[in-house]
Amino acid sequence: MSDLETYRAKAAAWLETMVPDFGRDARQGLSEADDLALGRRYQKAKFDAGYAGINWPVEYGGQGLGHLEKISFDAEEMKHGFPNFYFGISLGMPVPILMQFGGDKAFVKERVLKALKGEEIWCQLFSEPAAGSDLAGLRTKAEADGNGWKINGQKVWTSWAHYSDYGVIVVRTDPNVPKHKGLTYFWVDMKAPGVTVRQIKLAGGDSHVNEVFFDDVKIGDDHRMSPVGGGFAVAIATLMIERYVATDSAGFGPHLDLFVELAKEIEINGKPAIEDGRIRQQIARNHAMRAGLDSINVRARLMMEAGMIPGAEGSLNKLVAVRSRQKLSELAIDLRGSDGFAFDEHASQREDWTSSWINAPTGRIAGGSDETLLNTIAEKVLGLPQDHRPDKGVPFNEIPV
Amino acid sequence: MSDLETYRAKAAAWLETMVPDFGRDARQGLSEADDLALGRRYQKAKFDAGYAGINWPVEYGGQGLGHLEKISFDAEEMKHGFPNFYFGISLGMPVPILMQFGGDKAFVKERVLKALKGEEIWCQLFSEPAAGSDLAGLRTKAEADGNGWKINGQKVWTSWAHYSDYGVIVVRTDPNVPKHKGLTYFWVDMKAPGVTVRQIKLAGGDSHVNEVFFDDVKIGDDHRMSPVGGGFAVAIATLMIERYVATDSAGFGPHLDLFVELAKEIEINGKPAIEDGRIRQQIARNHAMRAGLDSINVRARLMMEAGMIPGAEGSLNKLVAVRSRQKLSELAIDLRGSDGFAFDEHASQREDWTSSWINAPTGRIAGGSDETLLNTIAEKVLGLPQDHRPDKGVPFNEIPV
Amino acid sequence: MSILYDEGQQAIATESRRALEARMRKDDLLPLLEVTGRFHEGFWTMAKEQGWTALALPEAYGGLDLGLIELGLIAHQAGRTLSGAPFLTSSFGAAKAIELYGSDAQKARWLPGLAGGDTIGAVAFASGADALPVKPGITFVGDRLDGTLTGVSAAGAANVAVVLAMGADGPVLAIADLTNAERRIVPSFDNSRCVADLHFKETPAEALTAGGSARDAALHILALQAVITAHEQTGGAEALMEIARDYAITRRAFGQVIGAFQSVKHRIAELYGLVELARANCIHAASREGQDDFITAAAAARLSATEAYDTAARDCVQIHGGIGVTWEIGLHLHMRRSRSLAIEQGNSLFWEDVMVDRLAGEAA
Amino acid sequence: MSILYDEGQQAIATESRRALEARMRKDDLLPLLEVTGRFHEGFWTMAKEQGWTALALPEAYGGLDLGLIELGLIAHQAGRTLSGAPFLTSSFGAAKAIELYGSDAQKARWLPGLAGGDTIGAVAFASGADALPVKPGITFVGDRLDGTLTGVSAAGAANVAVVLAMGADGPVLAIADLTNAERRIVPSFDNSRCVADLHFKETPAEALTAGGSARDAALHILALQAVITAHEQTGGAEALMEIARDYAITRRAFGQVIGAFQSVKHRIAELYGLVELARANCIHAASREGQDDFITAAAAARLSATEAYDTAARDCVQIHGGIGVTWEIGLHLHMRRSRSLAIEQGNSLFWEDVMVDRLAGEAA
Repeated sequence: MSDLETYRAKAAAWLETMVPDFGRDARQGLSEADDLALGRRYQKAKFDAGYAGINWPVEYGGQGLGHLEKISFDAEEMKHGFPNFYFGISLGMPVPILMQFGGDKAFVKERVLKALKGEEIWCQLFSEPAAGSDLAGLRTKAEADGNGWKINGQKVWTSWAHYSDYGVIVVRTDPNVPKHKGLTYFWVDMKAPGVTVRQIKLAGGDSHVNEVFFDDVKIGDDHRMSPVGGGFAVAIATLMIERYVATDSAGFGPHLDLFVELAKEIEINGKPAIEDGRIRQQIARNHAMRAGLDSINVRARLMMEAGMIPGAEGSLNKLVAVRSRQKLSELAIDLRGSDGFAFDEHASQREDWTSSWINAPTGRIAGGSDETLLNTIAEKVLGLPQDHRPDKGVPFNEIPV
Repeated sequence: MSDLETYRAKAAAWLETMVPDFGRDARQGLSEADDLALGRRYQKAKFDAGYAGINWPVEYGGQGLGHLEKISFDAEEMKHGFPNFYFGISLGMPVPILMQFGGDKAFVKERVLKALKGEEIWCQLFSEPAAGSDLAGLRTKAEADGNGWKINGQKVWTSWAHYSDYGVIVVRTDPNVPKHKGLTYFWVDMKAPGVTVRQIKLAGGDSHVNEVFFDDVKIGDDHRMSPVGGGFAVAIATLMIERYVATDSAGFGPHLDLFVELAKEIEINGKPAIEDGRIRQQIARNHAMRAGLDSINVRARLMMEAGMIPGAEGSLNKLVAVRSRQKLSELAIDLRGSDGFAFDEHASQREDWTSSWINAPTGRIAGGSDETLLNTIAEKVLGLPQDHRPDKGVPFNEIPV
Repeated sequence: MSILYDEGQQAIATESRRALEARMRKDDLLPLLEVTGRFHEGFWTMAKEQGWTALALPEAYGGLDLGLIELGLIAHQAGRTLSGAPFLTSSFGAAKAIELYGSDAQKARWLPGLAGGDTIGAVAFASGADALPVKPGITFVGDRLDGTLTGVSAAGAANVAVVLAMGADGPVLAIADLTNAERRIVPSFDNSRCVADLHFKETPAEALTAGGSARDAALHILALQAVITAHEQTGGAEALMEIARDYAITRRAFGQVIGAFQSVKHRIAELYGLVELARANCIHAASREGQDDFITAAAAARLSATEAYDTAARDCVQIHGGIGVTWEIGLHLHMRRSRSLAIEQGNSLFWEDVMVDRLAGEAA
Repeated sequence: MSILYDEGQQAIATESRRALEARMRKDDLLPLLEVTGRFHEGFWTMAKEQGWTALALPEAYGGLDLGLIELGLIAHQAGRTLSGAPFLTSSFGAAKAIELYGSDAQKARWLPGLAGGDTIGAVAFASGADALPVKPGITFVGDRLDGTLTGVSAAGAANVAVVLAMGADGPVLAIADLTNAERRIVPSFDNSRCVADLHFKETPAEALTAGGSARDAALHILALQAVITAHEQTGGAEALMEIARDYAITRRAFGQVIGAFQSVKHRIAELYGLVELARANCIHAASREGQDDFITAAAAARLSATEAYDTAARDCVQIHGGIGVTWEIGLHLHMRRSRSLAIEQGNSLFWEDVMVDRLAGEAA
């Protein structure tokens, strides 16, 4: 057994011991507040056992191990349905960025430690009503105010803001220069006066994203995490982490085996649907697609193990997998026919086709829309030209709205 | 029976009498030269019987009837595989445009009459190597030369130029104004000194399109069919005819019945392919698509009969039908399996799936590419904005190449 | 032969559109998603007042003697505004079954109420994926129904149901007063469709037609309903296409309206194509009632309309980006409706099979 | 487990690419479309000289003892440059059948020639749409073959064929010297594939394996060939994607390069996705030879590679506009090849069925 295999086996064994207290069954029927509380206890247990911050520096409370240990642990952890998603964004992007770009080291250390223990949660305040794919078009502004800054404006699609203690934020500090050049990156206290969080209900019924309003929110200049006017680069660094975190050939929907099972149970024209060419075709095509993504992911891991940089094909995962999952989920509903109306809004989108279907559009938009991903591949990988952008080089306050 | 039905029945009966001399079987094995000669005799027979220029003015040798009589005749004529395609472009676009925009009426009358009798053929010289979808980007130029003009440059994709006596042509007469504004429309004698025609062989093996080179070709100003600088409008008028001529829900490929027959003959896993869900799905989807197009076409005819203007949905025909035909033809080849390699380059694309497949790309490009058609629908029908066009308003000779 | 709408038909379209656009509000429809057993009462009141319930039924029983074409026009408009209840189609289907196959006594008993809209009908043929089972899972013996039918649209509110049951000598098309059946509401992603399971236990019922013809009769009723549903789907797809277009010409990104990006622009143009193909097939199918090719025409309408609505729902949300997946903007009302209509009256797989059996010259 | 290519393998890829790009010319390939019974001799000479013919065969018989991974790398490059003959795959398939199922005498007779490339092999299992008939249409009785196999790639030039025939006690995998068979060239849209019908009339042949295992053996050979063909298809798709990209960044319309239009730009990005999925499945499949999931992995490679090449052929031509359909530019060489490779070694329908039978845990 390689070191990595040993590590993985040990982690798997530890995770098994967590199942009775924190697993899928233990969470059944909990209110969100109770589930969050359970989640905080689970995160603390991970920290105590040395499974929080696996690949983070020891000086910040991490374990100082590699990316491979981290993804091995994640793969094992994923099996049990633990209440860990409250910390996914927090530990995924803002806190690592804080470690890299935060100024006051003592303060940063304290925050990182509390985040790793599940005591504090961070959110990421990027998108705005008028700036989704076009991040640099954002309007929330910070004006110089004494030795610090005063923030006014509105953010949107902020996951878990309603539970967050802190957030990282990109704002416009200079409207007189082209849009990318007038942005600055800060952290903010989400409990500060003038910060208002309002939950947004999504199409499928849940509400983990928010609008966040800033009304004369005052922060010191020590909150600044980029040069003035240099915030866009830090924002992109944040998003780059996001793109490489998410790989799942099921597109965060159900495993294909569940579709095969469904097709075996259901009859079309008196025969199991699994014998119908149309169903077989979809199973085969989806399997081939997922097998391709799996192979890409495995190769990427092997390359990282060998100290190489994986190819750009890793960026296909979300684009290809979520789009396919949407249509396959529709077919599953079709297949169930008159039994297909039934809906449980608490069902998991990884286990239930209807939940998978209703949440698929969010997956095709969040974290880079299909169109943004296609543009990225076309421009960054293939060298095709950027789209026409009339706002390029134009001072932000001269762009027509 | 309505007048129209009577007309159609009579036409059908006359066409039947032409089958022995000019029908599919009579053409079998003829060289192209012999087939063209046969075609000229067939066109003359049509003229003598009053079936040439059905909806053209009587003063030009036409019959003065309506569009409905014309399409009724065409629908009947299509069944027999007559050698009429040599005259399709000639009588479809250039000659009607000549009637409308030609100057010297006596000359025009003589030309129209000879074209209707199949004695003369006209071609349409629009596309250029650097100007396909972007017609107004053309470079062939006409410079003032005494009382007339001197043409230099190159056209391409000119159908039947190698058999043509005359052609209509759009050329640049002023490179100092934005591209749409510097064009003028002329007719030219294809036998004039300096005109060189070179056949282009297409992917499927045939060569009915040409490159045409103009080398100091001199024409009089009486050849001019538009104001100087006003040629683009006449060119568009020519293309508008083209868009509305072509409706065929089979996308100019084989009838769906031929696919159903194939699926009944061929076995997959020991059962007729017609019982396989994948094949059934394609048949059903293609039938639904074609039935929709047929219904659109029938309604358009009914509206014209009732004196109304048909809706924009008629513009879907070529886009939807040819694209679908391409994939269905591929499936037919797949279905034939190891018998699918066989290829007869003289087979008709309306009767043979392999011929249909190999010629489908031409259908998706000629007469408006898929992308051009989508843009037209988006802009003209739905009011979506034009694409970014950096050359808009820029003098032609300042556009970077 | 496809038809051109005459002046009366055009007036029906215009008038119903005006009435529905004035009454139907997203904010009234959203709350209906979060309760079961409720529908939009305002919609149904309007359907009764405007005579839509009577439209395609015989004059002798309180109807207006119009047909599929006119009811289709209403359904198209109802689809645009997301209607608020499934009864336009379900009551029509039940009434047509009684009109075409019932006795005079049965007609006299049920049709006036259905034409007036005070009686609500449901049609319950499907068993899961099978829209029209060869061997129905419920029995009809001694004028009593026994067994369960799952996921019946409208059943949560209906007074009467037309069912396909297994009798002593084969399938029977039967009718039952639902006061004598137990119904259990199915919590659904589109609750105003009033989906319920129907449990029959010695429930009194009457035969409409039996033997070999019962299944043909059921298919005919299903096809009639499919044509109406296809109109509703086409209306929904058309509305989504217009919403996407309107958003694309106002929403700006990267300094221009997003409709200038071909990924958005061409997608909307493709939706236009799907909507027009569906519309053309709907018009054609509605004009073919009573002709040999009616079932095939209905299948074509159904297939193209389902594709149009599903695709429009996917693409319209995608074009909107983040805002498209919020509860409040309500695009998910269409997204949900596109799926509930896709499985009512049989899914696409079913209609593909029905069509190909006919095209290939085989029995259904 | 997918693999990373080691240095030796990377050298094979680099070297074969260099050699092929130096030798293979569109202008040499175009004329081959217009004659029958010819292939690109230069390609085959190179294959022999470079040892590609010997690559995946046992050292004991003149081979290099490498495997699917290495031969796949060559096939990928051959696909990029449109190869010029089908024998890389067909001779390999025939040789593997002999190596895996033949006697020592059979190996000694045939393998050295196949490894050297002077003997050309063909594999002939299909009967029309059926890539692997349960009841083969030709018979093997008394060591004699009788019957006809239509549309066999490579058969126009092959010396030896491996066939699936019906013996007295079920299917037999047999081998025949083709000097004793009649072959009739099939005029094809891709003539350098040397497609021919094989007519056997009391043609002497020898069994390799018989009984229930013969069909499994044939499927295994087909899967081995499918993995090689999938590499070739992926190479072709990759080349088309690059050609489309290169054209899109140079060709101008409306004052800008056409790659700035999203309809072009996104289409090429989608091709990138199809190519990378196909490549990933090819690499994976090549590494699974001898494992339980080999057939499924081969099917995945085959399905994604066929989709990639077909789509790339359609889209690359479309992006080129008029110039794309000319004979001279030669994109139709890829278009034709995409279809001939799609039907060699069984069409997509066949591989879908093979895959789903396995995923669903049923017999093939």
